Amino acid sequence: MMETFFIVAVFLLIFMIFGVIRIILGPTTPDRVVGLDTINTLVIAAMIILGAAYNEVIYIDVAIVYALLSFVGTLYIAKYLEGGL
Amino acid sequence: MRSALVTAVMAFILYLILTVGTGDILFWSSAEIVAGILLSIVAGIFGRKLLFKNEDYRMLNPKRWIYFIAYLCPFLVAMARANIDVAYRVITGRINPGIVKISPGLKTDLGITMLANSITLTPGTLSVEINEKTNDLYIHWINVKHKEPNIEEVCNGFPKWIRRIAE
Amino acid sequence: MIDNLPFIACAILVILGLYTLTFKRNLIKIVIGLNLVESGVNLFLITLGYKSNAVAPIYTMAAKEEMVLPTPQALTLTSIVIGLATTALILSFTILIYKHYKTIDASKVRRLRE
Amino acid sequence: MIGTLETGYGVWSALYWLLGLVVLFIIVYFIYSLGGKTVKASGDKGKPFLSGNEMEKEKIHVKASNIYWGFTEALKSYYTPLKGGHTGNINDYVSWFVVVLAIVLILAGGL
Amino acid sequence: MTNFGKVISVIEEIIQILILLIIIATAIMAVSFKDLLAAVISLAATSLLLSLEFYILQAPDVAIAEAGIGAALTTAIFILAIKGTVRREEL
Amino acid sequence: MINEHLPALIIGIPLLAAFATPLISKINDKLRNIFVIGILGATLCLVISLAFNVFNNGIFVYVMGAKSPGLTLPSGYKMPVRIILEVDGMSIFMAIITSIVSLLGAIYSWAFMHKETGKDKYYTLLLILAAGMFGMEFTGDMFNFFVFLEITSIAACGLVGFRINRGESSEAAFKTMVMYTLGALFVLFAIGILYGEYDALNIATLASRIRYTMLDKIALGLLVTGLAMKAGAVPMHMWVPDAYAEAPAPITMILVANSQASLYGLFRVCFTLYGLTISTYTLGWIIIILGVLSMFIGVTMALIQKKIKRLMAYHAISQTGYMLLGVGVGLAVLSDANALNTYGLKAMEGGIFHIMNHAMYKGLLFLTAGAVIYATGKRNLNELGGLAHKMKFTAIFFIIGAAAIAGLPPFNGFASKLIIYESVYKFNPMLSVIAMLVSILTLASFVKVFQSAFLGPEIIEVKKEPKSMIFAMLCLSVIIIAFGLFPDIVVDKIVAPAANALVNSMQYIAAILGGA
Amino acid sequence: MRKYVLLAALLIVSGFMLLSAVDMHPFGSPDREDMDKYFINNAQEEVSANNVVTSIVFDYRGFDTLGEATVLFTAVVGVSLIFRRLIK
Amino acid sequence: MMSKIVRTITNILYSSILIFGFYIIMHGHLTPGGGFQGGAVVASGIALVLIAYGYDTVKSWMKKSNLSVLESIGALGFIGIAFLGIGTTFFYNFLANSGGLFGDPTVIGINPGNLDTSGVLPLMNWAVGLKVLAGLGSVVLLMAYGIRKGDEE
Amino acid sequence: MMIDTIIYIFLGIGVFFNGLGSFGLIRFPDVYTRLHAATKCTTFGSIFTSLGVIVYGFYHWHVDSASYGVLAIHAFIALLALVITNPTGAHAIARAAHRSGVYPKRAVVDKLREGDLSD
Repeated sequence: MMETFFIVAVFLLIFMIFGVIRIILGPTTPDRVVGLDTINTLVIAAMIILGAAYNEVIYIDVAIVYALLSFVGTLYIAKYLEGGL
Repeated sequence: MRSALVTAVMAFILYLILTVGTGDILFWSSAEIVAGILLSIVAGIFGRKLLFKNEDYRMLNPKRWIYFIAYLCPFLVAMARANIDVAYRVITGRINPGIVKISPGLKTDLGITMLANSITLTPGTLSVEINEKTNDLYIHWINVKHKEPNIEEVCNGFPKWIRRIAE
Repeated sequence: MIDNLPFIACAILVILGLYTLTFKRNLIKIVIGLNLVESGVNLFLITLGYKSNAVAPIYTMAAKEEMVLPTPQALTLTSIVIGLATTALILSFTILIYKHYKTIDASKVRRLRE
Repeated sequence: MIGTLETGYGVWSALYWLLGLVVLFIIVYFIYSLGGKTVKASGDKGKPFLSGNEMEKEKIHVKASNIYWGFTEALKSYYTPLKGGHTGNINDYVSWFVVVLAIVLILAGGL
Repeated sequence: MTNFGKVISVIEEIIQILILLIIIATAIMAVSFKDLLAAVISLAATSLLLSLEFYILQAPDVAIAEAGIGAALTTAIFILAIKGTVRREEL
Repeated sequence: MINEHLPALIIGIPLLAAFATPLISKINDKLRNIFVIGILGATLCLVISLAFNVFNNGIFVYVMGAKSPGLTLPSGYKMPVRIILEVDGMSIFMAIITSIVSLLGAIYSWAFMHKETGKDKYYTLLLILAAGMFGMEFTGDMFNFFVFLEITSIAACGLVGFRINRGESSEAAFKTMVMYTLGALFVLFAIGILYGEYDALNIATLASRIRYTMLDKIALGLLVTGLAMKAGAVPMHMWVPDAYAEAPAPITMILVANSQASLYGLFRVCFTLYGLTISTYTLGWIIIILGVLSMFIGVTMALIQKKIKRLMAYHAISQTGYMLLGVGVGLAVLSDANALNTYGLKAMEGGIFHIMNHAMYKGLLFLTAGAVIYATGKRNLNELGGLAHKMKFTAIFFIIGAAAIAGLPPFNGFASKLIIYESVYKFNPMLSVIAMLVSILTLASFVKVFQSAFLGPEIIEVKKEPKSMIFAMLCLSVIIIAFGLFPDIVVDKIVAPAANALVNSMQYIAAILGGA
Repeated sequence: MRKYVLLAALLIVSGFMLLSAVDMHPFGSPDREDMDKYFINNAQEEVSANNVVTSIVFDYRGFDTLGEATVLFTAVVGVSLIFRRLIK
Repeated sequence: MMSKIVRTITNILYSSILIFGFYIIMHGHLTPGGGFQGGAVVASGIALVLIAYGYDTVKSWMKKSNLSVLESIGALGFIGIAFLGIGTTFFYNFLANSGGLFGDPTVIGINPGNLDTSGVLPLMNWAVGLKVLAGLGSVVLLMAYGIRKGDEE
Repeated sequence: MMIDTIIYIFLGIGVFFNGLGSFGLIRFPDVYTRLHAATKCTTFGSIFTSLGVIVYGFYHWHVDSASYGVLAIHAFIALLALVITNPTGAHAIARAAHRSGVYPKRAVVDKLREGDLSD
């Protein structure tokens, strides 16, 4: 079971590279934010998976914090792009 | 005052879920419960201006929550269909995008938010903008069939469900 | 060689930060460079304390007995908060500089010289 | 003895020095008092003279940048690169730090 | 059993290498972008992955701190500063 | 009872007061000023009583959070695990300087900052700066040292940028902040290397374990460069004139003490941490070269300055060179017992004595410059003139300070410079000649300041200087004259123990590890 | 000219940094761990906390944490100093 | 002021973030987290409300001066607890294993842990948490204020 | 073993959709279509990977010890937070993109540009 979780995590990390490529290429800034958002989601998924892989309950708290707070950063960038603030 | 209390109760429930399995009073230890009550009162006082800003307590009705759980079933089915649809489009690259406008006719903030998020998560649609006064949604649709679509086409009958849940 | 890859990554982060500090003229870029140096140092500290096949030094529901070294984690915690404090202060100064000079180019922000 | 500082070569005592200074001052005052007391610095004698013209107050005062003008002029080849080094650019500040760091690392590493 | 543990450690090493590569890539991007907003986005990605690296190095305390401070607050402060100044690097 | 806790109280009370100051400011401004001055005065008393304790009983060790304040190593462990404050002669010497300077700075600020807004924050930062310097000087733990380094950095930069209506002020604060943070980060990197190798953070434990591998050399290089930068050694000095010139005058005085606290850190690293295991000849020469460069370039740059405080800031760099030179000579001959006894120790005494003298007269000079700026509102020397007509006291204090910094007898600068000249001459005559030349150039540049600012006809309007400012300057002048007249007492009672504490690093280690 | 000298210096510094990285103990197996062993073994007994990191942060090295809190306090005071009003 | 959807989600998330941050602070001695982390989480919640509702609305809800008072109180609490230990030493953990508040001894070994242990650690966690949440929250508020000031003048 | 198969299936679906989303991020032509891929597919995939963990936790709660139950509950809360925040973030980005002047490419119709939205 454990190695399955690890392999899934490796896959998620490989998918993160796509997000990074989008940040590099992204012609406009919103494209880059989309890339960041994707990486965020994948990191949260990876954290949950790795928490199960290590059999450590308390690690999942990190994923919760991340899920709640990565939103804040995205919102700030979005607000800047809107021209408000 | 009332909003603070309701917020505190909801915060307390969340706290209990977070600390499950710490003791033997059901699932919780006594210290945990005391701390939870104190903390949720504080959270209620500081969060009272947001969660029930309009003194709108209709979500406290348990019937609406049962509806909400029932709503999850068609929602998940639609979501799965959406993902298969998007998968198809990712692989073939066949898209026909555009931004259309719908008027779901929902009154409450929660209702329109729920609808917008549901739309974002389902068939090839993404809520881009909202008209603050009339609650009209502008939706980016990955496969535009009509330029003036009716609501059913875009949102799979979600508004009916949401009207029952949130209004 | 591959064993020490995390250490090498820390060194690369520090060097990248130094490069930014020396060659980039934008003040906010300079702050970004400082942040990179700080990230490198933090990663270095955490990497120092890692032991393979060990768990975090928390006894609550740990799965194994072996634990990684806890001191670097405490130090890094301190270091992260210090980094945030410096970043906040330095960015405030940048805003103020822009208000007075109408530019944040380091080669133009130099009324003080000689 | 209080006030005596041993420096390795010899000793230094500020009190003795002060005593000497006082004695010297008394001698100087004595010589000064021997002179005539009739000359007073009032009237036109006290004013700076420049071709008989009255001068503005600001002109009398020697500006700070004019003092040691000759010195800086003579050492121009020293001062020009030194002034050029102090650019006020933050990149240069960090660059000097990096250069010194490199030199010190080489020196300390080869220790 | 030993074989099993070996597989896991190899996979862990692969994870490490991937994360470190992405960290360095995003850091290089943060340095090289002319658009400061893009640089800040890259910096946010760097600190995000740094947090995951801390997580894998068995430091959940630090990972939470880095998540809360690095991802949310530092980005917010940088964005506020860019709003207070200018967005392009050359100006 | 209270005697046992002195080091912790000296750091803790200013911090407690700093946290309370924003609350007290809400009540009354005057009350807050009295509170701050009272706290700093109480700290001075505590420092003096601790000084008596240290000079009589030797090294004072205080363990944070242990079951008893004295030294308790965990049973079976020959190493400390908690944070230890370790106060020896050098630490207490620096603490005396810090407490005097910060008390006088607070007194001077009463009138000087009267018209400004944001005074509550100003006093808070001042107290934190003082507490941070005490922490740097007392701590016996590397990471703790880094934390206090950062505290002083941030507080100092906040104060440098105090005048937010001047763009130059923000610019100076930004530059200073970048340099400070960078230096501190490299110090942290070095601490990380040391920790990774020896799994200890206590200075004494590390010193007893260092084997001098390649990693140790790298750590040494990083530490020396980072701390020398913060002390303001040429060619990493460029932030110094910016920061010193733009900060309010009392803060500049405290910033001088802050730079000297980093200098203390540099000496602590060189002597205690690495002094046991290596021949320090090369290290000593590195520091000597830094010192000579600082002396010469500082003074020649000062000669051509037009702003009064910038000129004095360059002199501060130049005087830092003397300290580096004196102590560097001691470091270079540390392993050679014969040379150490004949002139090395004497050179170190000169350098260390110069630290104290420098803090006093440079503080006095900055305060007079502050008084000039307060009275006229002008910073440029070209616009000043004839101030001596109205500001008689300031003029007298300026003469005292200028004579002291130029090394004219019988002021204190002469005493320390004399020791440095004579002992350095035995080490290398060339260095001594350079030092004397620098002294002459210093006198020349202060003659320029005095002539252009104080002499000549009255050409600008001048305000009278308030009493609290005069009082602070008077205290410093009295100290300068007293030190100049009785240098032997100071050298024997305070300076010699400090120099001995630096040289005898075995003693420092034995206080923690017991015998070793 | 400036650029090349600077690049050379950066290269030297990076060389030493990489040297320190390579010279450091192998990743995942620290050389000595006596101080940390003490913390791991005794934290539960002495401080009675399950989280060893927290017991280090607040008990064994509490003074560092005080310093850190001071740093944050200082930064906040500094920021509020910068954005204060100049006229009362 | 962002769109209605974001604001509604902010309403829902804010109290969750608040109680979650409190949970992290409260369980600092048992699970990963503590004063700094929890404070940072709550401060992020304040930043979220700031971005969703705009500076003016937030300013009418909470005053900066209140936050600075809170910060001072947190810092004073922390150093006060440190001073309370001065009967033995500065920073002495005088409550641990004493049987009073938070004074239960913990079970040695791997166990879920009891909230009522570890002496002054929870109190210090709370002091630091208050300090950090007030400090970081006021940093964000102050910077939002600082970039606006240019527009008014 | 039945439960293991279910977990494998869940994880497989999750990885597939995550990969698809990331791939779509590269493949699609403009911001809005990329957002379709990024939010929908990755959220869906993450739901399934997390569901795998939740099923794993609940199963072992039944079999082994109570701590696995806590794992499942916390994973569920993380999942909930993810599901709430992700579409909102997507909406914010899309709105910001449209307001900052990035319009959909190859669009058949753009009611928002034509419309008279006064805000």
